[in-house]
Amino acid sequence: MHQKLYIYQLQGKENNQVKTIEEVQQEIIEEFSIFDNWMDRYNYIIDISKDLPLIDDKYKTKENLINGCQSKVWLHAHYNNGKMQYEADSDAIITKGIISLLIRVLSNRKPDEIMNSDLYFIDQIGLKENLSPTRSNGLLAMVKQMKLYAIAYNAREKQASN
Amino acid sequence: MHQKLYIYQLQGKENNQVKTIEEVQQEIIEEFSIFDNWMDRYNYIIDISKDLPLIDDKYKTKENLINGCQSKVWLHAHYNNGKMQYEADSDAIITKGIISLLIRVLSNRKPDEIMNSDLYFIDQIGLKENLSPTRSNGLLAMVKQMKLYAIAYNAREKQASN
Amino acid sequence: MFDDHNKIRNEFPILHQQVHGTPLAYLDNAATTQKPQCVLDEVINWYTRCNSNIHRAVHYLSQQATEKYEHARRTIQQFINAQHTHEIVFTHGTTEAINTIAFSLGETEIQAGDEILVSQIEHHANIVPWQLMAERKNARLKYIPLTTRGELDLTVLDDLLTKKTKIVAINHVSNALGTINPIREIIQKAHQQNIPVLIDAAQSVQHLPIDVQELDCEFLVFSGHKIYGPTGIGVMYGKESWLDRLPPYQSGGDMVDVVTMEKTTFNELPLKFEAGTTNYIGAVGLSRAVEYLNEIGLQNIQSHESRLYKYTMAKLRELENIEIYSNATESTAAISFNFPNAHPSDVGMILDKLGVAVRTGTHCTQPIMQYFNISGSVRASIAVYNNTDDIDQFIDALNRAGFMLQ
Amino acid sequence: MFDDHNKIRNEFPILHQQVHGTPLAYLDNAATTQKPQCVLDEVINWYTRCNSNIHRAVHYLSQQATEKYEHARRTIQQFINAQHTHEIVFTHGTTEAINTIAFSLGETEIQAGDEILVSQIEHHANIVPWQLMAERKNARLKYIPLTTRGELDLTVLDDLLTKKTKIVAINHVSNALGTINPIREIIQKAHQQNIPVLIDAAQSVQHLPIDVQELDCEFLVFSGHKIYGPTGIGVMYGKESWLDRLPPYQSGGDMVDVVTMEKTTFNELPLKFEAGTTNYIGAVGLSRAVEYLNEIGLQNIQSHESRLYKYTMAKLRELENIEIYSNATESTAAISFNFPNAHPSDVGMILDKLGVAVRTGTHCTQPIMQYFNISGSVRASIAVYNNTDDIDQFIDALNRAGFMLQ
Ligand SMILES: Cc1ncc(COP(=O)(O)O)c(C=O)c1O
Ligand SMILES: Cc1ncc(COP(=O)(O)O)c(C=O)c1O
Repeated sequence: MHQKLYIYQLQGKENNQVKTIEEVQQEIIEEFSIFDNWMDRYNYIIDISKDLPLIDDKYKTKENLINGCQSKVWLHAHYNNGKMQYEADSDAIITKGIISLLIRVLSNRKPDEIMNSDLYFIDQIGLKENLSPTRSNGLLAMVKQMKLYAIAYNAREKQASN
Repeated sequence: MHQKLYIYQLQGKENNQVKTIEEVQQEIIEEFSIFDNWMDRYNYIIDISKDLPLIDDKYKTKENLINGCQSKVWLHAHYNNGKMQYEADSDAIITKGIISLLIRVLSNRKPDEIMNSDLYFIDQIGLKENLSPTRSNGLLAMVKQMKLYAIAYNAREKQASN
Repeated sequence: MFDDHNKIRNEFPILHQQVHGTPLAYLDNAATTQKPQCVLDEVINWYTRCNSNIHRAVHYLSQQATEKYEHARRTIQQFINAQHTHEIVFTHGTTEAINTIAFSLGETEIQAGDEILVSQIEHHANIVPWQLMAERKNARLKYIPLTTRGELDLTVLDDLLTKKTKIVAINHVSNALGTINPIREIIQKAHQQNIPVLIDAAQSVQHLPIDVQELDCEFLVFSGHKIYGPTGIGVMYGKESWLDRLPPYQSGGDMVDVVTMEKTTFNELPLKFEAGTTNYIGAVGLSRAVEYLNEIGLQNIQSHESRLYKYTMAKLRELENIEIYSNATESTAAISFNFPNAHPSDVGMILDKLGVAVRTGTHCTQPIMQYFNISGSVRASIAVYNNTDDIDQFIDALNRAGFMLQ
Repeated sequence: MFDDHNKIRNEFPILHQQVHGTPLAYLDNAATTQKPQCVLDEVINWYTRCNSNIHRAVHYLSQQATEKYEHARRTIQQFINAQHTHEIVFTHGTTEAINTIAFSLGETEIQAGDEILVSQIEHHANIVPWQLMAERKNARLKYIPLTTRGELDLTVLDDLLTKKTKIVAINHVSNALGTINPIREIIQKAHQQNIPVLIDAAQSVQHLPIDVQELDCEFLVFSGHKIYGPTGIGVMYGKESWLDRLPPYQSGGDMVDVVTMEKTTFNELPLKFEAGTTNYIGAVGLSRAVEYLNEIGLQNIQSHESRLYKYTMAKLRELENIEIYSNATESTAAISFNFPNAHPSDVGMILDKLGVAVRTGTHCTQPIMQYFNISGSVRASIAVYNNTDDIDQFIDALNRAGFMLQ
């Protein structure tokens, strides 16, 4: 089952360029709807985290570190051809799996899409508590940071075009 | 009614020399048993406080002041013919009335009687809370001080007779 | 105003009892308020379903407890209209909040010779921490004096605010006299000289709507138990810039970032000021109390209490031979008085036996008593659940006490 | 041991619930304990019948509340066998108690160059307040180091205790590792040089009988919420001579004697250290919790917990690929471990979904984590209501987590 889903997910990823944030979120929700218990869901998240190399080691710098209380999260952002590219990693594997979902939704998009996005899929697939301000795993700070990068590049773009 | 009780009480006082602490306490309990409500009881206590001059003004010194949080209590003790004599006063009238009861029970007695006395009448006539360590009206401190004086004179007496 | 005031009264189970064989008239609300059933239910509900130490844990109970706690913080934020949630720090009460600010400010902002301005109408909690800090730092404590009406004498304020004044700390409503102090004017004058202002709102949040952004005060503090909430919880509001600037007070778990045996760095706001396990169930209870106030409406409370206050004052003024110290133009909730020839504790003891709970003594405001040259006073103070029956019982009892003690 | 352990378990309503569709196995007791029904009933009972601000009032409710509060103090006194009731100070928790002692001691007993001795096995609450005080007073913080078994290395104690050491502050039981520290030996060595000792008993009063006169420690502190009592209440025991000698910490109402605008004198013990409205309902709840412990018997608790602890340890040791940091000869209640290749928070998240509540992270003991060179650990900790079912569920869940994460 995991194998199948994994391919499905990679296909999803290839189509990312044309799909909207909305569509990718729906896609992930659908993927997760197959699981009827937590262990399967976590197994899947762990799988995702393992197979995707998320960040180049050279970007695992102190500047890119978002310090959560328990797990470390690194985020590296760059801007390319009008689109944001995100790479990230964590020393905790479930966090890393969730990161890979977030990147799948947000990476390779225009800044204003990202700025205005509402990441409801997290809630719908039952991972809401992971993005709660009270869960200090660095994920919420990471999403905030992703949006901040988008805002920054958006502002730069606007200035350039003025 | 007050008038009658008052006379009764004065008679009691005259007989004090022969009555034991035990007997005077019983006498007071009997007196109070006539009242079936608090206002009468307090009226009586207030009466007692008014009619008995408790302490000479010259003894209302700082040294004789027992500082309660709300009301002031002065206590003066002296030793005469083998017996303790107490005089006391308070700026709060109910406290003063209770003091007059305490003096009626304890004054003009041998130190060792006082040291070992158990003042249960306070409880029985419903004034227990006034002698609780949590009620800062100075009464508890006064009783302690009365006993301390008795202990002190008792020790002096023993030493002298050795 | 309330269509059905009994409905409110029925929310408070403790009021429906007899003491010494008479119905209870509880008029000691400035000392502490009673708790509505919904607050008690909420406390038990959280103990029974979700009790778990907050922050840092990944398990369900802790997650729920943490979210509830942070929700309580937001409830308080909205209640006093703070700009940021992290400007709300949970303390154990007003006293701890003022001690925190006095200490932290003292550590970094106060030099020898600096001045701290309080007033003569303060509760000891807003005097002694400043006194002790001033002593430690060789600073001076000054105060705005009282007038015979029980009001602050603002004519001297300009002289009292100097270049050396580093903070002004004033209560909003006096617990002893009920005076509503002119905090807007004081804040404005202090701000003209860039002096921060702390408002002790222990006696006002339960009676008057508060908006910290409109008031523009730097700090505002209050206690949960005086606003229908549990004991052991309170609030310290501080403007973000000030809370950021001040060093922590108590230290321990949760308020730290990195701890080594050699050196510690601190957590962000508000946790920097919340050392150790907070009274998280207390915070939940307090936020339920605030929600309850919101449900019945602070405007309604205000008009009910103001009517009752006037009723009480009018009845009291009819009594012969009474000395009332609460004569300020603006006042609420608490009234202090004496029978000139009777000790307040005698009055209190007789009232008690007649079912009336008032406070007697100095009300933790000895400087006010010293000003009026009295050893203490009788204080009656009202809350939302009091009614004219309570007041009538109180006045009857006073009549009897006055008669007995004259 | 208990004839009928289920009877105890049934006293704790919160345990009988499902989380994520599985029964709850609550093994986060070192963070906070659950409350027996009798404690909750007592709290509600007092709010519903007798809530009133304590001390200084003459009315019935306040009198009752005050007596109950002072009775609670006596219950605590007897529980730890203090010599005097006034040696028991109610605080809001262990953290506040340690902050109080660190501050007060700092003000009058610490000179520049003096030394404070703690250990590497302390909770942040017993490190940071000393660090900050040492910084303020130019004193030095030294520590007894750990060994790889998770024990204190007493071989260096003689060298660490110098003429400049002004206090030794040590926990009795480590919250992170469960190690029972050799406090008798430490107290004895410190006393040989007339150095006072503070015992942080936050993790021991609920597990082991404590007798402060027999221990002869100068101070001992603990938190109510970790001993089946309410949140927001704690205890600071101090020998009379030391409490008399130290200046007050927080100031405000109740702890003062005479207050003028110029100068304040302080109340007697224990009120000198209880500023403002205390959490008097919390104190009543805590004393009910202590009575509950007395009813079931601390000896019984100890033998039940010790059996369960050994059971857990044996089962854990059977797991492959587990690293256990709790290897002290004497230990109780808490066990810290990791799967070497898995992040503790991953383990905690999986356990959570399987109904098992453990804590993961640094447990407010970063120096211990630094010593073992780990970013955190998984900690399971037991209480009187846990049983072997809880442990079996925990071990099953660990097996699954280990498999998923390897
Ligand atoms: C050993 C130890 N000391 C101190 C504390 C701090 O206790 P509290 O947070 O209740 O103030 C704890 C609690 O985690 C502890 O385990
Ligand atoms: C105006 C004022 N400030 C401060 C306090 C102290 O509050 P707490 O005792 O709850 O800390 C009180 C309570 O009596 C008060 O009335």
